[in-house]
Amino acid sequence: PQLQQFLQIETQKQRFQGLVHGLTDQCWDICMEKPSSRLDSKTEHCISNCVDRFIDTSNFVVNRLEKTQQFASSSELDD
Amino acid sequence: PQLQQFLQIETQKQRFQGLVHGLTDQCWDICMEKPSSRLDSKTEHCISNCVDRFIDTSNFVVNRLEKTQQFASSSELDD
Amino acid sequence: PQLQQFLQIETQKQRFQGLVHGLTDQCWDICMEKPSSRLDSKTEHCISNCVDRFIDTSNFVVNRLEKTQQFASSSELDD
Amino acid sequence: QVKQQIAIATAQELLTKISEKCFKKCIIKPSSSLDSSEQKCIAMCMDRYMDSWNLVSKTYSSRLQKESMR
Amino acid sequence: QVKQQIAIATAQELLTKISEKCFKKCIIKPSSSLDSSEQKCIAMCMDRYMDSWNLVSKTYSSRLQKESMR
Amino acid sequence: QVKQQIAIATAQELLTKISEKCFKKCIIKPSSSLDSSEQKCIAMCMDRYMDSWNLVSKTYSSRLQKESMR
Repeated sequence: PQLQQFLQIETQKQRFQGLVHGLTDQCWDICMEKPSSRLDSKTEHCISNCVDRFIDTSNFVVNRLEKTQQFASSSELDD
Repeated sequence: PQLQQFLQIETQKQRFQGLVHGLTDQCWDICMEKPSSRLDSKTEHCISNCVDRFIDTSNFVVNRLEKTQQFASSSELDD
Repeated sequence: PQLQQFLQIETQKQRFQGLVHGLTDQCWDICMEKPSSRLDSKTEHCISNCVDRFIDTSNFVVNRLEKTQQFASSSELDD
Repeated sequence: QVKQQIAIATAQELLTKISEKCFKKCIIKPSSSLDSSEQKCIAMCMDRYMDSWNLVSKTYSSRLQKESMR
Repeated sequence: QVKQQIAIATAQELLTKISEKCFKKCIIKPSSSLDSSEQKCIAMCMDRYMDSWNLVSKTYSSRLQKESMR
Repeated sequence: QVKQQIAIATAQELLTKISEKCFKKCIIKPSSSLDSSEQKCIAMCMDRYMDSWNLVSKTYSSRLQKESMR
């Protein structure tokens, strides 16, 4: 059970880092203009807002899917 | 053999859905301007044409490769 | 050991071709305007420069990371 | 079980795509909260993305059928 | 067999890339059929993509050789 | 070992992303060598990309913590 737990935690870490890579990629394109000698506060705000709004968007989408149950009907397609 | 057949069908389904995801992604970028309260007929036509023309393009490319056999010469590079 | 060596070489080839696919994708977008009846010398130069500068960029990034050891500090985040 | 795994994989892929595409369409400049016009945009964007997915799926499968009959 | 699998994987990847890139370059507004000017564009695009693939492959391998000699 | 493999995977992914993003930002027209202004741009770009990665990681994990407390 220790090994299992260890692997589970490592898998979560890996998933976390995958999401960090994806979010950095996306928010970099939205927020970074010309790279300068330090991360200015405008870019810094933009990046942290970008991360938070992206999570808001994902949560909003998941909640709305659950509510309208369009989800169920759209996955019925598989049959 | 039943299990094998079952797995084969499921693999095909998965491949099909992978292509549907890819085509939706691509045709969305080409056809969707501002999302509105319903899928208007202009966008609808654009999307179904986009799918059909993409398949035409793939078929055209495959047929032409087979005809000119440039394929053979280009894959000789691997050696 | 022969099988192992064979597999190793094939894995390297696969990695090489993966990189060729990625570089062609990227340099095509940078260098190719309207496809014409042959690869003109301007596009040809652009593509080979693009490949060489991309490798320069990767090498520069790796060397600088090793020098400044920011690498070590950034990978400490995993813990 | 394989069936279910594929259904889950499809749903997850769809969710990820919707979040990505609708974030791009609806949030031009990320601000300190998701305002109501952005939420409205995401809701419509999401419905249209699912419409598009269904349309692509329908168009593609009818094309496959036509080609297999030749 | 491994060799063949890699050759097939390379060919498939190349086909997918060519379809994607040439669809983007040649079909600006998808209409009800692939007209002759679009077909001509795809044919040229496809040849140029293969030229580019070969050139990238050549440039990259000569660079690798140069670096291994240092 | 698993830990190390993930650390290596993260580092490699970061390296690949930095090369891609900074090549795009700093090399507008690839010429016959990497000139000093391009090198300076890559150096800054690389530092800012790592700053951004760290900021995203921090923002995301504090958000996850907030949500798990609800």
